[in-house]
Amino acid sequence: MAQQAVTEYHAEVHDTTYNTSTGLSNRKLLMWAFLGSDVMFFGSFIATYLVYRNRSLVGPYPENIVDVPITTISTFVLLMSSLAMVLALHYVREGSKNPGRFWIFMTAALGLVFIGFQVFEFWTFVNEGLTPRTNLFGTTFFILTGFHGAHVTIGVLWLLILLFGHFKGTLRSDNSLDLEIAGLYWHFVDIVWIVIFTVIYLVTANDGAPPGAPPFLHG
Amino acid sequence: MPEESKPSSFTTHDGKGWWNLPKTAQEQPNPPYEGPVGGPWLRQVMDWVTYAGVSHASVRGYLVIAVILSIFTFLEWRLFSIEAFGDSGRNAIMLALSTVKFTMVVAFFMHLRFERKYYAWIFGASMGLGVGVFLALLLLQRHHGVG
Amino acid sequence: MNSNLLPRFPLRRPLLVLIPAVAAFISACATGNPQDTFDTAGPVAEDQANLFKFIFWIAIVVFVIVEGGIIWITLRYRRRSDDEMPKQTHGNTKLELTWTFIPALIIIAIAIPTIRSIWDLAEPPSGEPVMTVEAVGHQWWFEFRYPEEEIVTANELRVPVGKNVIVKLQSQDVIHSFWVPKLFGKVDMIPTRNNELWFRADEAGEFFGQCAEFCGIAHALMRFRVIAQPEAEYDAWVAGMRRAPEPPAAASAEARGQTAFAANCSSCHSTDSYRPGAYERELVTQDGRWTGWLANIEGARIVSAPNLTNFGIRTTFAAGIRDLDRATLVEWIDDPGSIKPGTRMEAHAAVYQGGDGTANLTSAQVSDIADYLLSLVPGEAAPDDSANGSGDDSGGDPVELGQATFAANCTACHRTDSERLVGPGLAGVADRAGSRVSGLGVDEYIAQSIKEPNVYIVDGFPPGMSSFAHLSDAEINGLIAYLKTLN
Amino acid sequence: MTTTTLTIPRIFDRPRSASGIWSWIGTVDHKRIGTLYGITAFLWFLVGGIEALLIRTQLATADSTLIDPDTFNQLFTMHGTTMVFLVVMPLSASFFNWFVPLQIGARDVAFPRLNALSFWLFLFGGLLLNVGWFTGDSPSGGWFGYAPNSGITFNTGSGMTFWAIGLSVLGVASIAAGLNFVVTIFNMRAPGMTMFKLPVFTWMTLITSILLVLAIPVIGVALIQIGSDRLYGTNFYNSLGGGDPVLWQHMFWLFGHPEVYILILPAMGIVSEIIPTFSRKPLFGYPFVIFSGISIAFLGWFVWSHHMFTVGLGPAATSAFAISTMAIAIPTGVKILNWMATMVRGSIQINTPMLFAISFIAMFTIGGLSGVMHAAAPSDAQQQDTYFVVAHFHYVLFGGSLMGIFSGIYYWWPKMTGWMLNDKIGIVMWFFTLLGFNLQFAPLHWLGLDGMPRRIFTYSSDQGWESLNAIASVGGYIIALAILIFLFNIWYSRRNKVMAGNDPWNARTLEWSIPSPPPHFNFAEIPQVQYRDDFWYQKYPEQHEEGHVHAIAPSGAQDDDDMMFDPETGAAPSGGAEDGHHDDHGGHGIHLPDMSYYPIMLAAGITLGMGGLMAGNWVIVLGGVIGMWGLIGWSLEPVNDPAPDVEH
Repeated sequence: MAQQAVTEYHAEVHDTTYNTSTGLSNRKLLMWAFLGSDVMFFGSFIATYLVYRNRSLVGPYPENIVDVPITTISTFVLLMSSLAMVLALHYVREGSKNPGRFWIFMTAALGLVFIGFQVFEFWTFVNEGLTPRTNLFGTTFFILTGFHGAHVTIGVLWLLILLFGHFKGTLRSDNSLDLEIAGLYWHFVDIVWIVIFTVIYLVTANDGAPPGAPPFLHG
Repeated sequence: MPEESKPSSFTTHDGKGWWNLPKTAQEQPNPPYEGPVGGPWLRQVMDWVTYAGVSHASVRGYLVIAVILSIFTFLEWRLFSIEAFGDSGRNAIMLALSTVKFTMVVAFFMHLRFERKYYAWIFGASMGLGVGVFLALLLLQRHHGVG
Repeated sequence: MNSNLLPRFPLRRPLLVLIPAVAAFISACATGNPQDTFDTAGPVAEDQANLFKFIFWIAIVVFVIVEGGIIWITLRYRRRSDDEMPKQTHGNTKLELTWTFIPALIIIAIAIPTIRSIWDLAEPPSGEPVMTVEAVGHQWWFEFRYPEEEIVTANELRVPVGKNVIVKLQSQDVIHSFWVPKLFGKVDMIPTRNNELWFRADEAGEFFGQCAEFCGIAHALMRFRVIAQPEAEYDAWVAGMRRAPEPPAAASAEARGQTAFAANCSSCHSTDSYRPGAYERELVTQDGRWTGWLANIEGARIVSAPNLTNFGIRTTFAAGIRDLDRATLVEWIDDPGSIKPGTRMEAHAAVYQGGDGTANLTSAQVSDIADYLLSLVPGEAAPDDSANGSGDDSGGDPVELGQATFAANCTACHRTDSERLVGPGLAGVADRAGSRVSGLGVDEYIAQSIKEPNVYIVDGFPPGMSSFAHLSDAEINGLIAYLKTLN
Repeated sequence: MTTTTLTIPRIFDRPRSASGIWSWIGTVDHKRIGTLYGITAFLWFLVGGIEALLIRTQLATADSTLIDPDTFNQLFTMHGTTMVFLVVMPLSASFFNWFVPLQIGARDVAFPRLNALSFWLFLFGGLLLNVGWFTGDSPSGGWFGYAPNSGITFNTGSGMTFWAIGLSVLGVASIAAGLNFVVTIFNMRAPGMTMFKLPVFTWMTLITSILLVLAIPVIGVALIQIGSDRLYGTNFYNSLGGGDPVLWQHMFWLFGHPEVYILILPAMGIVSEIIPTFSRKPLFGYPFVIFSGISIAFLGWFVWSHHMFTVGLGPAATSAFAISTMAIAIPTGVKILNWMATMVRGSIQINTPMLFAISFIAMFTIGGLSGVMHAAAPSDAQQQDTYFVVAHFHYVLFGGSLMGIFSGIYYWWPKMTGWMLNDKIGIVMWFFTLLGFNLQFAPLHWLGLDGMPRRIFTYSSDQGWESLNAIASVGGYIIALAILIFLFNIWYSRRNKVMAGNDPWNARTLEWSIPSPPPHFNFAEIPQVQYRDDFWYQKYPEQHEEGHVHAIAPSGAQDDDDMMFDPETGAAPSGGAEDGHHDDHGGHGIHLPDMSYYPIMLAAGITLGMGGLMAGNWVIVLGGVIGMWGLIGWSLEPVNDPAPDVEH
């Protein structure tokens, strides 16, 4: 088995070496550099959220409306879509047609389910009186999660286009780099959500009215 | 850097597109990345999880990672409602758990564990800079003591 | 580097002359202009200027070495023949490390006094007496409040010489910056934040200040003065600000001006903050004017405005951009926008609406108002607890007394028709008052609203009115009688 | 292996014109894009310059009523925004585009179509920013846009919204360009060119690009926030809703300070090329210069609050930022001393580019010294928001960046056009630039110390500021004269062409080893690099301390008749370099990316989509349709058409 692994290693490395100064693919390097840029993008939004934590002048405050269990489920869904993504890449690389298609589809589908959760959450919040204009929590919450949702949406569209390409035969094992790059983006969206889930839901979900602000009354 | 090739042979373009550089010693792949943390026991674990030396993990490896991620998410949910930790204790636990999740996704699903170190440098440096800068910002804002 | 080259330095002699020349030039820098940062009059500005001068001298040395070096190198090593080929030196690690460390040492030399100065200036020296004033930035004027003396004034901050003054900085709208170059460097006035600075004026004088943070259209015209006076003069000013001006003689220009002012200006400008309790009331009213403006920016007819109590003793007006004289004041009242573009007075006050931006007043009225304003100087009378001569209480028509009391106390927030200012228009109040609170009749309800205004709040109005319980019974009864006549 | 490509119906054919306007609209050639950047940015430079002249005219006398305050606010807002985002950054980008691929021995950047997209977004974003001059409602909240003054409550016009949207579009352009150059410099270097053999200009481009990629997202988020405050009534910087105006300042300067280095590092790279060339010596202490560039870029992230010393950070934070700010002076000083040491014992040729480069060092030093004065927070309390600051950053941005850029224009002009700019006229221009610049900005130091605040549309005569302001305004007109001389020089030199040849300056880097202007494919053969300043040691092998170099000519194309150019038109040889994907010229088999309309379509789509936030929903829909069309077309369009063999 060890012997086999070594052979596989050489094959893999050969496959993924490009005629560039570093031997790295231009496009993959681009995607990683873009993710570095996106770190600063989400970092700014998350920092804004944390700066404005506990500074809303009126309710609803997080403790009034944030629902941790439901979001745990949607977090799990997004994590599983990441698993589907690596499996999709694995099978597409391997050249297994149907498993490849299935897992690309699953990734996109789980992404859609996640968006569904988010739409449901937004709808609930608006019904309970929290809009982006209501207070600082609403402003920062909707913009942060909204932009994450936009990233997921773009990812879903990208995956669907790749799925279409897989049916058409333009996505094959020899250019699985296309899928790998989409995968990097998808996983990045996942890890951003891990951070957002922690920050908004696990750390600040119990925040109530700051001193001096009126309590929020349901109803 | 790899040893420079002899200047005697001036390589011509191989005709495969403008982005392809001529074949020289430059394009030899860097040594495969040996992981962010060393130690033989860890390498054994990694070998088991990933068939060390491959450019990505196995299906089994991915499944193991996914199970761990799920367990951590479940733990987060369960621990969240325990009052006994207090606010700061709970926050510390949550941050620790999600750091592990974050690292696992980056290392395994995003293959950073198996990739050339360039990628890890790019991403790690951006993360480091972002965390540093925004922590400084949060500290400054806390100092202002508004709210 | 190349120390053996220095003796051959061709510009050595001119340079030796240059250094004292530069020094003379720099010392001539203190121009004595009104906002000169070198011509300091207090410890804060002096410290800041000294730190600057210290760094400046280091910078001059570096400047002379680098610039002289550049010129010298360029001349010395200019190409003399086309085929000369200098030695290809790639660097010298020792040399480079040296000139990494030398700047580092210079920086440390600069950093130490800087850090010391930062901490020294953070707070006034402990153990010395301090007084506190509040400065509020508005677009585009400064409001000054003396919480201990209960004085509100605008655009002229009077302080005693030699006393440490803590200024608490607030802003009602956008970010302004509070700066009197001869006394202290600037600190921003930021809404939602409470900054403060301290300063001391060591000599008497009038010091120019100016808003230093871009704050909109009239940013350039947002100036003010700090007037430092010997303790006794300052105390006299404080006492004066607690005294009412002499009431104008009947049928005089001032009296006509007072009427015109009450009708057209008094909903934004208070002139009576010498009264006890007026300080808190002015703060509440000012906030009310401001929030009212915010709630309806397009249509607002009231906006926060400078307090004009004892206006006649000011030396400047219009945020320190004009000396106070009658001709300029007339011009200002008639068309403020021509002196200060963008001013909120012209944009919002009812009296400027509907025409070309000039006041809807006859020139005689404008002139009367100017006369009235200039007549607002502290009178001889001791501080008087009641409004408009409590001696008149016993006799006279209660409605007349009520009307006078209303003009003096209420017009800042209430109109006599049905239009809302800060508070509701009071036309027809008698018809409404009886049904507001069960168990209270018309008179009782109005009396309660005057004495304890926040017990019952009509929907849609801010709980902003302060108590007028200090009015005499006769005045309150007069008010009630007067209000009942409004329809 | 053959590739199956999706065939999609084409509405219009792939562009093929080698000349005329369509050849520019569809171009993906890095040199043409560089030219587009340069011309566009220069036009904005004229616009920004006229704005500056109006400002100086207004301030020349006390109590001037020439310009009303609102217009004045629009003028200084747009002057700042234009000069930073539409002039200095894209002029640098013009040099990046032109010379990074040439210096590293590449045929194009890594992503040619992305490169075109960056340019079009820059152009359209700039137009969005300037829409206000036609609607009469330009941005008037300052280029720094401090909230809440820039919020909808206090700035009710549409100007600041267009400002936020326009800058966002420019931000996308900058990030795309930054990513492109990061990848290009990492991945497209000629064989043998290790990172520490890169020309310094390329190094500074790399550092600048990394800063762009990391800093622009921060301002992007801030712009989204203030834009949504203005458009949708959110509370980010609305103090009534609890928003904190100081957070805007943090976000703005978190971007803004790295931005300062984005503006200056390219100029530092340019003079690091020019000074060695005209001193005939290698750059003194190359690694020190590189590492000081890197440390400037890194430290630049942790000094932002020195722009905010007056907001009341408290003494601890103020001390920390004072020290970190001063620390930046160290690597900067190292660079200056290294440039000087390069000139020492050199053979300094005095000509226009060198004079500009030397002026860069001299003027930038002054700006650096006044920068250290700002780092001292207590004395900065007197200087913040005064004309002293205006003087400081104009010494850095004009005396630094623009001097460096003009030096670069004179230096690289022959490479870009094939003919020389007249040196005598150039020296006259340099003289007037330096004179006018110092007359214009040196007095501002004194004005600032004399208490004159920035951004005031007038000042009264009792302040004593008239004479210095008058001198400054005269200086402004002299600068304008210098720019006119520059335009005259172009016209004159074009009429009396002196052809440049490959290497008019006896320069050191690879771009001088190929014809001027360079052929479409840059290098007929990708050079093999052995040393830093490789081209120099090919010319002077005996100069290398190791005493040997490879004996191969830098480019085989030089002596090849087939590769000669028509210098009049700059057109490609008849062999067909323009359609370089044919295999039939010179046997080199060079595949270059084909032209494409999709970048401009996508850029138009993005711009319309964002501009539609102001103009109306139908514009958003229109932009969406055009953008999606561009994006899908782009994805399905092969880089080379007809599809060549791809990588495997």
